Amino acid sequence: MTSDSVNWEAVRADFPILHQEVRGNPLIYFDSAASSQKPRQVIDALTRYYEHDNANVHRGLHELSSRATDAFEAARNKVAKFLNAASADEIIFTRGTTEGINLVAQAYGTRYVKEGDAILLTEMEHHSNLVPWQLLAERTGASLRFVPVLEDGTLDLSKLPELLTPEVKIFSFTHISNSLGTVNPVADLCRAARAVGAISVVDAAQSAGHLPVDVQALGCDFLALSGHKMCAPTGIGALYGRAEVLEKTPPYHGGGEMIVSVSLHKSTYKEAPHRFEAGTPNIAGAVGLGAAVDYLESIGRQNIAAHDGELVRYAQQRMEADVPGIRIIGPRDRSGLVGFVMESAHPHDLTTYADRYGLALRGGHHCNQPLMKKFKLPGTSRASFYFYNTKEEIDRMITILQEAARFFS
Amino acid sequence: MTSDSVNWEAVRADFPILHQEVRGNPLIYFDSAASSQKPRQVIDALTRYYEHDNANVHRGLHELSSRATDAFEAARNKVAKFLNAASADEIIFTRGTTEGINLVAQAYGTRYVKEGDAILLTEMEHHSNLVPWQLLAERTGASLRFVPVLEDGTLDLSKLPELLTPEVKIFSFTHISNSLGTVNPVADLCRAARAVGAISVVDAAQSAGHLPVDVQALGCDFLALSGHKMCAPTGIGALYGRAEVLEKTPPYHGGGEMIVSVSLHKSTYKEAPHRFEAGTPNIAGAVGLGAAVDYLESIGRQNIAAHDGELVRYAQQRMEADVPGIRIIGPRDRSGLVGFVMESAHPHDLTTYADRYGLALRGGHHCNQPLMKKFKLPGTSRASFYFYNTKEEIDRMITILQEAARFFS
Amino acid sequence: MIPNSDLEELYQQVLLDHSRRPRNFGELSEADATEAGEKVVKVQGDNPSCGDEIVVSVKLADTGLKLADIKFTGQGCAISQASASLMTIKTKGRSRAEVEELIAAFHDLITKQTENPPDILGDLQLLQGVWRFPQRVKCATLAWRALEQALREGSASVVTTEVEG
Amino acid sequence: MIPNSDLEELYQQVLLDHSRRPRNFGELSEADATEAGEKVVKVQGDNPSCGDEIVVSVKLADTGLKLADIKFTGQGCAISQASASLMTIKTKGRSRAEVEELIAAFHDLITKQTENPPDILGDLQLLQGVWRFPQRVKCATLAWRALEQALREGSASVVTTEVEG
Ligand SMILES: Cc1ncc(COP(=O)(O)O)c(C=O)c1O
Ligand SMILES: Cc1ncc(COP(=O)(O)O)c(C=O)c1O
Repeated sequence: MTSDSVNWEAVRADFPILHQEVRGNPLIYFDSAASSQKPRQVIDALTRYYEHDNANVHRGLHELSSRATDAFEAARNKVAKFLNAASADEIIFTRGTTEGINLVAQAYGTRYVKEGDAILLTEMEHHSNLVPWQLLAERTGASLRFVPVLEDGTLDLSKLPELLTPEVKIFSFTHISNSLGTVNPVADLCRAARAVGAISVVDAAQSAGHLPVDVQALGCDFLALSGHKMCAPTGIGALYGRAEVLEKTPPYHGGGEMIVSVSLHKSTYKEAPHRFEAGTPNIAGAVGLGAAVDYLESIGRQNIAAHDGELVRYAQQRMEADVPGIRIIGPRDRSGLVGFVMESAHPHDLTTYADRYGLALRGGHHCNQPLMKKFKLPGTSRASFYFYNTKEEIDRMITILQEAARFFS
Repeated sequence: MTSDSVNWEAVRADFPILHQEVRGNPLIYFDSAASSQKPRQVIDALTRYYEHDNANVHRGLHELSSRATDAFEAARNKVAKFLNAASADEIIFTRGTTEGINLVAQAYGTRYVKEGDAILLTEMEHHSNLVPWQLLAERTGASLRFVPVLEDGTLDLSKLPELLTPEVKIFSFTHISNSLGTVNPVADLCRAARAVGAISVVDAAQSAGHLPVDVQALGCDFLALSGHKMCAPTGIGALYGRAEVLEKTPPYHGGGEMIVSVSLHKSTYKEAPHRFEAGTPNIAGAVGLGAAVDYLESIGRQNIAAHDGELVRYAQQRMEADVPGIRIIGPRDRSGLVGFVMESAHPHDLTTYADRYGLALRGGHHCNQPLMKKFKLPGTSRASFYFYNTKEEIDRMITILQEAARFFS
Repeated sequence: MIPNSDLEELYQQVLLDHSRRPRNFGELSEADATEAGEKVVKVQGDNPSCGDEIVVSVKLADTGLKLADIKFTGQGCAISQASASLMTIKTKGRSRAEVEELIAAFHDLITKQTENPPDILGDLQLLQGVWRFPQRVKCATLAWRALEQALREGSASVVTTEVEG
Repeated sequence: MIPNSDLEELYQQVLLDHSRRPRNFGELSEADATEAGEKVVKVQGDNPSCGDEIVVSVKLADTGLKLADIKFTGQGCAISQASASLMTIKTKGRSRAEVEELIAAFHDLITKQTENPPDILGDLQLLQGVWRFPQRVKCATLAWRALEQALREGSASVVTTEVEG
């Protein structure tokens, strides 16, 4: 696949933040896996909403409230189509991936996981897909199991049969590893979960904005994503839940908007998704997420994936060929990020060094402490790319890494 | 108190949304108790953040990440000062009041409330300060008690001694009723709670943006507010928790940012507030809340309260004098909102009618179903004011209400 | 103030009259099903966003093929009350097939602009003005959704279920 | 690329040398407290945002008034390792009061621009460049916070506590 049909320069021009200098050097933002930048189209959608349509949703009968409600529910529809959900009622707005996973653990997990049951995860999970399950295991007396990660950064699927047994009630795993770049075989894992009667939960934080994600094709029961990693505002995300599973999931938070009727001692709750959206939601955030989805669709996720792929292959090849003492961590076949260690420099020192030249890298454990321990690494440096990045930026990164290798050795 | 020192016309000019026509009539936005409008200063803060400083917080060592972290923590400081908290560590960012109360119910409540204990509420609580406690009571086997509301819309404090007994572990109540406008004697109620060893939780959704709120003077243990009701963006709020109480409160959500160290089976958690902020927070939302706080402080909350008060008294007087068949619900001494019923028209019909003339009222149960039942009302109509509203708008409302009374009778 | 023609179309005097003095107001009970093949079904409809509540009771005859009697109780806005009142008048005594046709025609009437509404609607055309007020469609359909549910449940005897408007 | 003077001030060769070959690297154990009035205290310091870990062991003598011995182990960036190494050199054998003075002077040194650093700092001035890198202050203070905690706990015998950097 090539991404030649897109005018990438024009796309890059949509991002005001990228056109600045940091300490006298042009900003090179290679930290999109932590949070992506926002195109003018998304920022404008927020401004437009606040300047014309802002009001509370659902409960109002006046014009602004209708407009706000329509915009909010239109955003839900956009997200549903973006993920190919069977219905917009399967989309719950959340703060982000972390809240989505906690919602599943609290609402679904507390009801359906019992002592003696098991929750299956993998060794490459982000803390956000690990700690909520530790808390659930503590509360319920269930145990945690982990699919091991092989030396090359992929999952050891040979262990799946002995781990994914009928005691497993929930199998939760990441689509793309945020430190290794590994792309997991989600559809296979969901199928395996279903075969033993477990539900599957997919952490799509790193994938939703980077490649086509089709929840029906993947066959997952839940899928959580963060808006801020896919060009949308901070504070908004979505949780997809298959209708059949959502139907039997008890409420999460209590409050306004999620009830049918309330008396002092008892309430009845609405259907999904409203049952899971107590209180005033992040209305403008949802509108911004809708605008981000439109924007990503206008470029095409196939094109984005192809462009990310070109960048990461180029970076990998140049780093290995031209920077002494670098070791790349993770599989050769990876999503648009590359984690590495430099022999002479600790990741933090390297990040500090790069920053002085305007290059934004991330260094540390990337919320993957257990994985770092397993690989006996104090952390890694990570360069993560998105469609607004360029090969010229990678060339400049290579120069900076070369100088750093000299500086620290 | 007078609010003459403020140029209210200039203040009103800060709100772009107010200067529009709805169906050929000038918009009159009297629904600020549901959600307030946003001044240009707050909208600009969002744009500036996304165009210059956006990145993920806390984990990054590069320039944008530092700027984002600084802006985020500066916002926390502003909120702390706004509420006169003893320390910024007592401020937890949430999505809003509903999430704040659910956080207390889940994290604190689940640990400290047991079978046989009681949770004390009042009959005037918003569903957001009722349903979370119903869910907690269900989970723990605790019981719910309610301070009754008198005919005049105030709390029946004579019943407090028999209700607030040592079985009560949590006393949660609203500062200002969103349908009656009642302002409760928060400091007295907090003192009474402490006297029996209960913690106090204040729902400040309707008060935080309207009058000075000093958590130390009030003596509360928790206080929850919503940004969107006080000129800030949607999707952001704050929960104040007294240091001593937060310290012993277990985590809420699990995920990134809230841990000290993680291994596959066990994690240790950070101190407050970070222990309660798992995952990427609503960074821009917090920055916007900081800008809103600055904005409100620049006007002065004393001035805002005085201005709200003038408007509500004027509205009340004109409604009673000039509109036939109107009954006002709630105490004479009220915050800046007025709930009422019109003999000839159901609240929804009245709201629909008003909307055709550009007047945004709210009609319905206002998430206060039990209270409406108690008052044998099918709901009320509500006009809620904020500092950007004017007496001229109230005059126009009176004309519309007069015409409506004629139309429906 | 300039009169607003949308409002005048929505709130016609006849409609306001139905809302003030609703017809067929009341409940049926199991005792009303006296003949073989008759059943009484009750359904409660709630509109959680505004608090409107309605209970529709129907007596089905001919093992569900005929709507022999219908009553409603409840409270709510003029639109929901008038809609329920008119619904009982127009559906009482009709065959199930006719009722289903009415339901569909009524739904079209209040959700889109209709040049020539089908004759079967009769007085229900009083509610035509609703289509310009999308937020009020839920009010107009509340009783109808309860009726639909009642038809679906025609097989059980006296049941009380809730639908959400 | 143009050399960056801030970086060069931060990462002086001597400092990088300390980070690569830290002095006083190791742990003390209870057995090292042989005399009356001696205690060994160990404190683990973590920097959760970056994963740096350090364990500082001190032997206090004279019922806590003197820091008789000090060692550290751990892993982390050049700044945290060099800071810990230099800290052990400068504090070993000093009185508690002197150590406290050092702690305060060091903290000032790395958090604000200092024209004439106090003489007591000696080689610790190698870390002066940190003040231009506010995000790295936590790295430079990690070992020091563990030391402070150790002094506070001088009253217990061998304790291991954690501080968060
Ligand atoms: C794989 C993965 N899962 C979960 C998260 C958490 O996402 P958020 O912080 O937006 O809730 C992240 C991002 O940090 C991630 O990379
Ligand atoms: C008194 C009161 N409490 C709680 C809430 C809930 O606030 P939010 O919807 O912002 O979470 C509201 C607002 O609707 C309110 O008026």
